[in-house]
Formats: sequence, C-alpha cells, structure tokens
Amino acid sequence: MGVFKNLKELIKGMGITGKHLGRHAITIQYPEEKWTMPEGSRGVVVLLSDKKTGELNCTGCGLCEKACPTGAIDLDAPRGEDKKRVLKKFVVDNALCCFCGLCEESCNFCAIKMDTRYEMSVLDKKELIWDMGKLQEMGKDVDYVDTRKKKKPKVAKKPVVKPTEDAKPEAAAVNPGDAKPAAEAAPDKEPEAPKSPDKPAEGDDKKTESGGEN
Amino acid sequence: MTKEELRSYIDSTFGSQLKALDTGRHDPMYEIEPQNLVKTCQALCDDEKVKFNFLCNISAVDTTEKFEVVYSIASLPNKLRLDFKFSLPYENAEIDSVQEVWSGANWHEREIWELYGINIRNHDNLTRFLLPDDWDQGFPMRKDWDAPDFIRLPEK
Amino acid sequence: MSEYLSVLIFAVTGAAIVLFTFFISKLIRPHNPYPEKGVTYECAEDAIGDSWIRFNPRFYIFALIFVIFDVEVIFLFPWAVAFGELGLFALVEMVIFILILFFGLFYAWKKGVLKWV
Amino acid sequence: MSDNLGNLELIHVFYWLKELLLSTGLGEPYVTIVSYVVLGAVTFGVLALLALFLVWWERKIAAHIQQRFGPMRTGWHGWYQTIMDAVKLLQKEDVRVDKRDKFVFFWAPVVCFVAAFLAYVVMPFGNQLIVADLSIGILYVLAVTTFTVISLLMAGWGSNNKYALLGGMRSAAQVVSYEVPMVAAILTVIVYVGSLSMVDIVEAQSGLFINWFIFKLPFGPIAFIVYIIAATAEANRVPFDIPEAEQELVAGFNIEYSGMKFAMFFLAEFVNMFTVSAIAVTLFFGGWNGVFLPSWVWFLGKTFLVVLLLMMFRWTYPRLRVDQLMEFAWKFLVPLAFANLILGSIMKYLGWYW
Amino acid sequence: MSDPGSVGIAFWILSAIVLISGLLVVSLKNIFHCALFLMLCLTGVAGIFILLHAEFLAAAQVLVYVGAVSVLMIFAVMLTSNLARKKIVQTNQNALVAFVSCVAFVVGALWLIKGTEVWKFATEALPANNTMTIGKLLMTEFMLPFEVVSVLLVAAMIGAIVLARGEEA
Amino acid sequence: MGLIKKVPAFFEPIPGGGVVTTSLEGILHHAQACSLWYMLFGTACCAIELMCTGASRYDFDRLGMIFRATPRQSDLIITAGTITKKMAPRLRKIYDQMAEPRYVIAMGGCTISGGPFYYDSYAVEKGVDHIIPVDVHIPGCPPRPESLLEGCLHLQKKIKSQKLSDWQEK
Amino acid sequence: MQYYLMLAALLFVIGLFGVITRRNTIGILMSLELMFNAANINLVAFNRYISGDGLTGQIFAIFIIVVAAAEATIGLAIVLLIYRNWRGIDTDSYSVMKW
Amino acid sequence: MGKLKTEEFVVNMGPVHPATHGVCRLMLTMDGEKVVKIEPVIGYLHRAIEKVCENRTYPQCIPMMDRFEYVTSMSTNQVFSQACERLAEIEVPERAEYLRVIMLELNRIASHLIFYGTTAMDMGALTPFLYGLRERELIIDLFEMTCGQRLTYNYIRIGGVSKDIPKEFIPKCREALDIIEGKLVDYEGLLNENPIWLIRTKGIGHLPAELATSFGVSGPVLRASGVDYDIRRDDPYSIYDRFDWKVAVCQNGDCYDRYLLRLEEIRQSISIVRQALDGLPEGNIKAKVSPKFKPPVGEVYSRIENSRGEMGVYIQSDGTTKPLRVKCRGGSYNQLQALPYFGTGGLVADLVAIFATLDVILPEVDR
Ligand code: SF4
Ligand code: SF4
Ligand code: SF4
Repeated sequence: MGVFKNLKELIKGMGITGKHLGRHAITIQYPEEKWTMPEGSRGVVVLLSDKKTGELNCTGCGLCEKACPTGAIDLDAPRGEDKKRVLKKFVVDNALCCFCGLCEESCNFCAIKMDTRYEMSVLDKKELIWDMGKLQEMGKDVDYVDTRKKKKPKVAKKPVVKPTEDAKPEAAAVNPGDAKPAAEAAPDKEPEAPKSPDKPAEGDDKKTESGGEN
Repeated sequence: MTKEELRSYIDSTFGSQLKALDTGRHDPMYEIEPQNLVKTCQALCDDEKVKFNFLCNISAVDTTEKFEVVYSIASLPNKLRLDFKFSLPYENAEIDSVQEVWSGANWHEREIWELYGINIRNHDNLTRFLLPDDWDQGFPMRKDWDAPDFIRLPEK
Repeated sequence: MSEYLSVLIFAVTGAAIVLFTFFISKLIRPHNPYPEKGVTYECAEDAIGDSWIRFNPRFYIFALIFVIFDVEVIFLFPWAVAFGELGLFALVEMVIFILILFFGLFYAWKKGVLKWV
Repeated sequence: MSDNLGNLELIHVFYWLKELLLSTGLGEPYVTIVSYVVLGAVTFGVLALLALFLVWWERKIAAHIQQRFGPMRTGWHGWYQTIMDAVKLLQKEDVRVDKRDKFVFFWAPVVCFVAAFLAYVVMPFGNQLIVADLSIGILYVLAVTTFTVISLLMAGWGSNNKYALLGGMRSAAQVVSYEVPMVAAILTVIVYVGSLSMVDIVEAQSGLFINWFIFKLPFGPIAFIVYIIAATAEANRVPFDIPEAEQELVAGFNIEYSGMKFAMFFLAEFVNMFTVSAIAVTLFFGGWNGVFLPSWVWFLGKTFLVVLLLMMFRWTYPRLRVDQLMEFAWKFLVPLAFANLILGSIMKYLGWYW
Repeated sequence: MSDPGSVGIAFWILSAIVLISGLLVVSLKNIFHCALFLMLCLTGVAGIFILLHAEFLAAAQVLVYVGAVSVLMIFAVMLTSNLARKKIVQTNQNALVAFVSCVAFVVGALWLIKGTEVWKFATEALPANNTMTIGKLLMTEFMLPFEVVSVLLVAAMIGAIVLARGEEA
Repeated sequence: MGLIKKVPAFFEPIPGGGVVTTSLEGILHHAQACSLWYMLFGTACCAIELMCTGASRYDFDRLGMIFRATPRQSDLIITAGTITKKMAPRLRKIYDQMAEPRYVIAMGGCTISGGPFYYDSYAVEKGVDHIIPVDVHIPGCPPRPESLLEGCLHLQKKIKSQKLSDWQEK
Repeated sequence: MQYYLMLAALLFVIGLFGVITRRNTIGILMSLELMFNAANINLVAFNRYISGDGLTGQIFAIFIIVVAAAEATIGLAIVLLIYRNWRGIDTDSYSVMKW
Repeated sequence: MGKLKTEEFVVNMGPVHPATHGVCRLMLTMDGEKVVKIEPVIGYLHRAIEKVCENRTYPQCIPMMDRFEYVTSMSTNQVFSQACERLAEIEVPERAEYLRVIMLELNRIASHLIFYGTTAMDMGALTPFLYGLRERELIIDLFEMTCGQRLTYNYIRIGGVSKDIPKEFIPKCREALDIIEGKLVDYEGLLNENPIWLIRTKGIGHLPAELATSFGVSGPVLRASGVDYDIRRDDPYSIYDRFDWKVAVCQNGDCYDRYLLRLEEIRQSISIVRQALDGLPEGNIKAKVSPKFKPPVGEVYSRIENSRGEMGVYIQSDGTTKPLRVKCRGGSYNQLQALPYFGTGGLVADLVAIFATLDVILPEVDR
C-alpha cells in the first residue's frame, strides 16, 4: 500500500540520518588541528634564499613577472654597470595573485615558490603587498629541492671569474625554453635536465626584451 | 557522416551559400553572405541529411578592421559540427537575428549587441543585460575601447 | 477560579518580561538608522511595488473551511468529555454530526477547492 | 526548598509563598497576584533556559547527523553558545523598516512569545508540578496557541515585505489546516479520559508504560502519528517549514526582524516545539509517569525524546510544497484523524481496550 | 477568583480592554488594526466569560473567534483591500447621526439596567459549569439544535465556497 | 538609546568601577565574537569555498557561525566572490540593511582589490572597500577554508579588543 | 451583575455604531461580531446569576458563536463576491446595499 | 470580468537569494504563489573574462578560464587547452590524456555531488547538502594532492598537464571512488524514494526535447529530456572513445529525471575513472610547448561535455602570443535562457526545484 511504502521510505531516511548521528565527526578542528597540506599545495608566494648564503636566489630575470597572469608580481632589476641585474624591487601583491603557480613554474632559479602556508588574513589591505624583505622572510625556512645545482655554482662563480660575460650564462639558464615541465616536475628531475639546454634562442629573445624594458 | 563527407555534402548542396575557408581548425569552417544568414541557417537546420538543429555558440570578433560573427552549430541526431562566419564593416554593423531558427540565439545575439554594438535586426528583446544598468561607456569588447577607470595589464 | 487569574497574570508577566528585554536591549544596542537602512529587503534589489497587495483567495478558502471545522470542534470537546457517560446515543449522534460535516468537506473536495493552484 | 526534588510540589510552594506574603499584611488578592507574577517570572526563566538549551541541542544534533561538531569554542562543546547568541542579539540594532506598520511590527514578537508562553500555565511538568490545573486544560492550550497564528500574520503584515507577507499567510493557512487533525487526534484521547484537565489525562495513564495511551488505545499509534505530523506543522518545522522556507521566501515572516524581536520569534519557535512535544508526552506517553526517577525527570526526558524526533524530521526530510501540504492536511490527515476518532470511540463504547 | 476583590479588579480590567478595543475597532482607520483589536476585544470577552464561570465557553470563544474568524477576517482584509494602507476615512456621513442615536440608546439602556431591581438581587448560582455538563446537555436536551447546527455549518460552508469561488475555475 | 556608552564615564570615577566596564565589555564583545551569524552572500568561486567551510570538514558552526538568509539578522557579511560594478550597489544595499554591529570580511583577491580581474576587466569593482568598510581581508583565490576560518578568528580577536567607548562608531 | 449588563450594553452600542458608520463591509462585519458578543455576555451573565440550575444560557451562547461564525464565513464570502463584482468594498460605492 | 484574481505582483528572487546559487536575479511575476512570468536578469557576475583573456598569453588564459566555471575548472582547463592544441595541432602524450580524463571525471563527480547537495538543500533537506560536500572533499583532496589547489586548479595545460600525479594518488583515488560509490546508496536512500521528494520533483518542470534542442540546452538536462547526446561519445575528444561506459538518458525531462540522471552519471564517471586508472600508461605528461606559445592564424571552436552540458571555447588566433578573441560558452547560459519557457505555471517552490535541477551556475552565464 502506498501509505505504508511511503512510511517505510520515510523511516528509512530517518535511519540513514540516525545512523550518522552515532558516527564520529569528520571535522578538522581548525586552529587546534590542521590539515596537512600536501606537497606542492599552492599557498602564498615566497622568495627562496640560498640555503647556505642566505641570499635570495632570484636573479631578477623577470620571467615570473611575465608569466604572471594577474600582474601580481612587480619587480625591478636594472642592470648595473657590470651588466649584472641587481634586484631592486620585488613586490608581490597577494590581493592580485590568483595562486596559479605559473611564476613558480617559470622560474629557473628556484627563486620563487608557492609555499603551503595560507594564514595571512590582515586588517589592512596594504599589508597584503609584500615587498622583498617580507617575501624573503616568509621564504626563510621553506624547504625546497635545489634544482639549479649545475647553474648555481656558475652564477656564483661567474661574477668572480668574468663579470662582463654574465649575460650569456644567465640567458642560458633563463630560457630552458619550453622547459616548463622542468620546474614543475621538480621532484622527479630526470626528463628536464636534458631539455633545458635545448633551446637557448627563445629565452634569449625574451631576456633581452625584458632587459630592454627594464 | 565523417568530416570529409560532410565537407563534400555541404559543397554539393549548399555550395552557393557556404564557401569553405581554410582558417578553421578541427571542424569545417565556411563563409556566408550576411544577407543570406537566416535563409542559410534555416536550410542547414531543415536539411534532412545534416539537420543542424543545435546552436552551440555565436561569437563576434573584433579584428580591429572589421567585425566577424562566427556561428558554431551542431547536429544532434547526425552528430556533426560546423562553423560558419561572415564579416561586417566596422561602422553600422547590423545582422539578422537567427532566433526563429534556433531560439537559443537570443541571448548570444543580445550579448553581441551589448558588448560589440552590432545591431541585431528582428530581435525581440534587445535590452541591456550583462553590463550595469547605468552603463554608458560604449561597447567594451571592441578592441579600441577604453574608459577612464580601465586599467590595462602593464606590458612586461 | 483563581487558576484563571494565573492566565491573565502570566500573559501580563510574559509581555512585561518581553518588553523588559526590549528595553534592556535598547540600552545597550547601537541605534543608527539612516534612510538606506530602512529599505525593505528583497534580495538586495529594490522592491517593486507595495507588498500589501491582494492575495490569492486560496488562503481564504482554507481558512473558511477551517472556521467550520473549528466550530465543529467546540461541539466535539464536550461530547468527548461526556462520552463516557452517554453511551450509544451520543455516539450515533456525533457520527451523524461528523458525517454531515464531512459531506461538506467532500463537496469542497469534489469542487476542487482543496487544490491550491 | 524540599530536599527531595522529586516531590517538589509547585502548588505547595505557591501556597507557601502566598502565606509568606500574607504574613506581611498584604491583602489576599494582591498576594495572589504577586505570587503568580513570581511564578510567571520563574516559568519564563525556565522556559528561556529550556529554549536556549533546545537551540544548542538542535545545533548539536544537526551537526552530528552531518558528521560535524557544531559549536565547540564556547565552553565545553559550546555549551554556552546559545547564551552568547542571546547576548549578542541583545546588542543587535533593531532595524526598523521604513514602510512597516509600526504598531503591528512592534507587537508581533510580543504576541508570538506570550502565546507560546501561556501554554505553560497548564503544562504538567511533574506530579503536582503544574502552575494551574485548569479544568479545560488541553482546550486552553489549543486556544492560546492560536494567538501564534495571529502573531505570524502580524509579523508578515507589519514588515510590509512580500516575502514576509507570503510567509505569514502560508504559516497561518498551514497552522489553521493542521489544527483540525491535531484536535481530532487529541479528542481520541479525551474520549477515553473523559476530562480535559492535563492532570487527569496524565493520571489516567498512571502505572506501567502499557498504560500509556499510545499503547493502551486501540488506535493509539495512529492517533500519535497524526498528532506528531500535525504538531510538526504547528511548530513550523521541516518538512512543514514553508513559512520560513529559506530557499523560497528567504527567511519568511521574520525577514525584516532583527535583534531582540527576532530573538523572540526564534525563542517562540523552540518553545512551541517544546510545547507540542510536551503535549505529545502528556497525551500519549504518560506524562510524568514513570518509576524510580522524579516525575519531572521523566517528563523532561520523554519530551526531549519527542523533540529529538522532530529534529530528526527536520534534518532528514525535504520540505513539502505549500499546496501539497494543504492537500495532505485536508485530503489525508483530516479524514484519517476523524475516522480514527470515530473508530476509537466505537471501541470505547464496546469496551475493547484495557 | 475565590475572593470578590480580585474578581472586581479583573472585571474592571477586562471591561476596559473590551470597551476600549471595541471602540478602536469601530474607529480606527487601518482595517488591519481593526481586525487585531477585534481579536483583543473578543479575548477580553472570553475573560469576562471566565468571570462568569463559563470556562468552556471562553475557550470556545478564543478558539473560534481568535483562531478562526479573525484569521478569516485578516485574510479577507488582505484579499480584498488596499484600504489598509490608504488611510482613508473609514466612516461615512452617518457618523454624527449614529453617534447621537447610539448615545441615546446607551443612556437609555444603562438607565434601564440600573433601575431594574431584579438583577441587583440576583443570587449567585451554583457554578455548575463544566464541559461535561455542556456535553451532556448538548447530547440530550439540545440534541435537535445540535444536529441542525451541523446542517447549518455545512450549508454555510457550501454556501461560502460557492460564493467565494464564483465563476472561477 | 546608547546608554551603554555612558557606562565608562559613569563607573570609572567610582573606585573599582573599572571592573564593571571591563567585565561588561568582555561579556558583550565576547558574545558578539562568539556568535557571528553570517549573511548568505556569495557570488563566485569563493562562494564554493565558503560552502565548503560551512560543510562537515571545516564546520563554521564550531565557531558559532551560522548563516542567515537575511541581512537583518546577520552580523557579518563575507563577500565571497567577485563584486562587479553591477553588483556593487546591491552589496552596498545589503550592507546598509544589516543591523549594527556589523562586520565585513573580504574573502579572496577579487573582493580585496579585483584580484585576477584587476587589470583589463571593465566590469569588476576594484575592491569592496570602495563600497563598504572592510574589517578583515583574506587573500587567496579562493582562500582555503582554513584561511577563512583563520580570518574569522582574526575578526573575533578584533571584536574582542574593541572598547565600550567606541561602541557605535564604526 | 448589572455591571455585566452594562458592559454588554456598551459593547452592543459600540457595535451598532460601527455597523452604521463603517464604510466598508469588512468593518461592518466586525462590528456585527461585537454585537453578537454583547448578546453573549448577557446570556452568560443571566445564566450565571439567574437561571441557577443549568447551563442553558451557555449553550445558547455556544449556538450564537456558531451562528456568528457561520455568519462571518458567509458574510466574508459575500464580501469577496461584492469585491469581485464591484472592485471595492466600500458600502457607499455600491448602491445595492446602501440603505 | 468577475474573476477575483490576485493582483499580479513582481517579486525579485535574487540577486542574493539562497536558491539562485550565485547572483542571478529572477524577476518573477506572481499570481499569489503561482509564477506566471520569469525574467532572468543576469550580469551580476560579468567579470569580462573574455576581455581579460584577449590581453593574456595563451598559458596565462588558463587560470582565467578556471574562474569561468569554477565548479569544474578542470573542464575549463581542458576545453581551452584542447582548443589551443587543435589550433596548433599539438599531440598530447598518452599519459597526459589519461590523467586528463581522470581529472575531468573526478571533477564531474565533484560537481554532481554539489548538485546533489544544493538541490536537496533547495528542497529543504539540509543534511544531503553536507553529505554531498563531505564526499566532495575526498575528490578535492585528490586534486590538491596533484596540483596544489582546491578549486582553481590550473592543471591541464596546453599540450598536457602541469604535474604528474604523486605516488599515493592511485590508491587514494580508488579508495575515494569506493567510498563515494558506497555513499551513493545513502544518497539514494535519503531521497530517491522519499515520498516528499517524489512529489516535489516528479512531473515538475517538464522540459520537452524540442524546446531543449532549440534553446541549445545540453548536457544532463538535455539527456533527461530524452535526447541521447553526449559530446564525450558523439564528438569524442581526448580519449573518451577508449572507455566503456554508458550515456545515461532519461525520458521524462522533469526534475526527478534530471536528478536521477546525475546520480547515474556519477556511477558512470566512477567507472570511467577506474578504467583510466587501470590503463594509465607511463610516459611523458606534457608535449613540448614553448612558453611563448604562438599558434598559427586560424580559429577553432572546441567543446567538451562538462557536468553542465556543452562547454565550448571559441578561439581566434592572429598568430601572436595572445588570442584575438576568446569566447566561452557554458551550458548554463542556454539552460537559464530556456527557463522562462518551461518554468512558469508552478509555484515558487517548483521554480526553486527547477532552477536547482538545471544546476545553473552563474559565472558560466555571465563570464
Ligand atoms: S601565483 Fe600566479 S598570480 Fe600569483 S604571483 Fe605567481 S604567477 Fe602571479
Ligand atoms: S623568474 Fe625566478 S629568478 Fe627570474 S625574476 Fe622571477 S623569481 Fe627571480
Ligand atoms: S578571488 Fe579568485 S576564487 Fe575568489 S571569486 Fe575572485 S577569482 Fe574567484
């Protein structure tokens, strides 16, 4: 009979909710317990520093600025007299950033990273514009795999050895061309290592362009 | 019907109205005469062999010299896809409404009217709908459009 | 009889306490009316037209039927209370009473009045 | 106070209070009035606490049904969450809509709460624990709760808001429709008791639980089901919460109310829920009857179980549409309830019950 | 009211409520308010009933008038009128005449009531009221009217439905 | 009436009267902070995260936050999602209709400054703080539920640190 | 007891006044209800103070309530009907019911 | 004359209304409770994504596309990448295709779970809403594990996907699928046969097939009306032709069918994901695409089946790094457009049910 069937269904529904009533909640009680952010979660943008020297890895190449779809990154790295870029300003506007991770992927110097931190609510929106110092400080103890091992020594050495020439190597470093996957697949590194030297040409263009602008 | 068959069928049946273009990727692309628009659409929709009864999309394009209006249509029963388009002059652009063929064209056309300023003839409800009610800054999707509070992404 | 006094006093006390809380709240709450605040809320849009409009007579018809049944109820209560001492005659009487009323209900039903739309 | 709370006899306290006041030399009528005022205030306090507790409880139940925790950060499991809510509502601004009907807008919440509150004059919280055992007990409850309808209509009208008005109208139509089957279900019990007094009803069920009317009556379960459905509707709860259906009417009749006035509606809703449950307990589950524990514990315990049932409804079912709701009431519930009543009284006449 | 004093107080309060709200019913401009005051007035009458030991009647009064008739009235107000918001004069040109004649009437009535001796000595009858007696009486003595009432109600219902529906549907 | 504003002035002169003020302040603000009923307002992507925050895993109710569909009864409006120029007056309207005390959380880049649509978009309002006063900004696109919760806790802290003397000022 | 009677008389007169002066039908119906109630008060008062032996007065009152309710339903239904036909419920605006 | 009709009055439902899932405003002309006319007013969420995209390079467009339809942003990624791939004729690696299918279907499940929840909530049942979101969290976890975001994934890129899945993905995914499949029984138990649910949805909001087609209604709504059309099968993209699954079709086109159909689609999607997990090959996850991706001059309209119907992107390229025109087409656009033509005549509550089962989300409409 319809009535009884309906009644049965209604009771069944209650059964389901009743069943859950006895179960334990799945809630994560936020401030006390926290969700462990998986590797590679895209939280705030930070600038990484060299683990040894404590200096910023960023070379001011401007690739991330160009890759950023929202214009959140504003950097200024004019070339000094020695043709070497000096990072003057590196500002990330967290209000504009859409946490897409493109900057991290575009950077070949392990200089910018999306950290897993996310607690950054502020009372004043101006505090969301992070300058270099803040970015560096945030990135202080961020753990990262240094993928630029081969290049780093070069970068480090070059100024010492031959300051005038450093435009070149940098270019080579900058442009792994389509080596985007390189940065992405940071953990499993094999495929990109060979790729990066492949296409210097394009990166070169880009670099000079940006250089010109700056 | 495969794409090739579709191409040849269109050529043979609608050859006078639809001229194949080579800019289309993946799906066949044709060019038509704007004044034949409704007729052509009706024919495409009614033709038993193809029966393009589903309008996917209409989009206007501003190439800075002219407008193009692109219609993407599909046939549900025959599982076909086809695009066609035509160009319009930049000034006084006007097209016919294809509402009577595909009712769904209504909003697409309204949008074109609102954002590009292409007038739609025989449209039953050309009123503002995406932009704020008090919008008075012209047709924002045009390439040359600008407004005082419009901030462009700085060139990097 | 004094029980009934309690009803009156309860009503007054209840109202007084409610008003008292309103008063307390008045002491501590902010009060900052301005014209926009007093605008009728209608999903963040301007309300179109007044809301004191004429309403669907459906509501009315249900209320109408209800009045009849409510009146019936006031006969049913004494009957129910006295039923134990009255016996068959009262039972029959009441059944007739209810049936006659139900005749009205079924009339309404058949007329489609009980449909909302 | 007496050391045995179980035998707390309100009537006695009342007389004691009266005596005390009399000894101060006040005239008899004033003494009566003052002692009732005190009683009223006490009842009000108890009710407010009960309602606050119910709100908290509902939130907890809902949360656990949904595998959440509910309030957690105000005391142990958020026990004083609802008190904080009340305090907050106390400091909320009282927004007054320009287009409101001042008089109606102001009084609607008062009427709503008082109507809910008045029902407690006859509520038998326990053995002797009743404010006044009116001889028309249950009829009285029905009578005073009708004011709720009016208050909702007033709220809807006073706000001058379409959603509110629709909510008020719906609510009135609904409460009115479900009152008929509810009364019929109540009558089924009354036929057996032969009295309207709440105390008599409870005493008729004294003894073991088989004496409870839900088991004792031949059609007790049906009467109970009819009653609980109608009661859910009377209390405007899901699946009959169309007056404040969030997805349709935003917030229904209380859409324009804020601060304390809203709080009154909110409290009244929960007080009403408690009322209908308490009446269900009185009518069908033997009221305060029970063994070992003090009578009021039994009463409250049973009532909370019924409230739990209502809450389970709320968190399980979708809501009905307004027309379906009406049709359900008139085309199904009313005939069923009256058929049940007639059959019940035939049984009573024939003596087919124990 | 066990003691005459409180009966007196209650009576005065209640009659004040009844009369004032009654006056408001006939004089207010907003008809919705009128309906509300009608309710208040009838509730007051219910209180008076209680004073007269007619408890059941009081409950019935509240149930029927407040619960049902007022709702009906309010619905009717909402249904039919935009009057409620227009603060139009709700009285017609008869007002003055009516007022005068009413005053005359009331004075006469009061004088009559005052002058009639019988009522002054009316004894307090046994408060034999309870619902059960009413029930018994209804079922026995007043059986015929009782059944007629059901017919009346049905007639009213059907009539009202027919009228209210009209040509609709 | 706002008598409360006079409380400090009244009690402070009395020795030990400061306690009254502070405890009153404490209770009242604690109540406000613990029972932030938020307005059901979400326009875009962030609204989905708002929903998730209300759902079982993150559970707004834990903080005593429940949603109300009408601004009259809400204390907090979380502007979740892009506010376009067309929407801006409506947002303002809702804010106006809220009963005081009222708070605003700007959730997500869009509401803080236009976010991803800051550049090149002709239709997006570049920050809700041009329309309504914002208390807490939560960046993110969308902010994670935890970010939102953290923002709410931040707001609670802010509320608790208010003073009676600036009761109505906002 | 005369107080009750006075009350009833006053209420009745108020109702009467309303019936005469009200311009719209619903108002008239309300006033009518007042008059019914005045009658009821009288009945109950007589029952209480005079008939002593039974509850006939109360039962009469019940019947009056019933009749009043029926009257209200029908009356309001008529209001609806009038409204439907005349688009207004002012008594003055339709001459049919003007006296 | 003589009919006592309620004055028709206009009520705004929205833009901020719990039942409009966003900021749509329906101007309802009502006769009492009956809806006699619906006039959707949109544009409250018009964010000019198309304009923004015209000023972004192709890779930069993808995050913007995320915001075009955030409930299933994987689909938006996919449809845009696919358009670019078709423009530039890029071959996508096998593994990437599999990953894409997995993500797309997981996202479809997530979206349908939201649908389940919001629909139930609109009908007044709050608990299913939380259940739906609860299971959705499992999928979101998977996404977060893979690409680091919960909602705006930016995962599917031109030529492949951005990251490979972590090791624990596959077991976790299988586990999540099992849980969801188990919970589906609960979902159905709560609503499918519930008499209240039945009377609220059965026969309500009937959308005839011809009307649907002519308005360009697509996806589950179209299929619920009895039109057997699914782009995944009928205009195959990615590698959908390799899997064995059924296109769910219902006949009545009422709210109940639309609801049932989506539950069935969850099942089918689960099966697709399982097959894809089984067949997941090793290999590269991304074709070589220069960051200065410059497709040749040309145009393409690419479309996929997302959980709300046909999602399409029209791109015209002028050979530079930025597209000349990007036009997004979402299923909701057409569904909302059709609403006034079949949604009237019921009560407000019916309209709420219809709106809910159309599963309209506003960014797709307004962009
Ligand atoms: S995450 Fe995206 S939006 Fe944010 S700074 Fe990096 S590239 Fe720009
Ligand atoms: S891409 Fe890396 S190195 Fe270049 S500017 Fe950006 S952060 Fe610095
Ligand atoms: S901030 Fe990001 S996620 Fe939030 S609404 Fe804006 S675009 Fe969407």
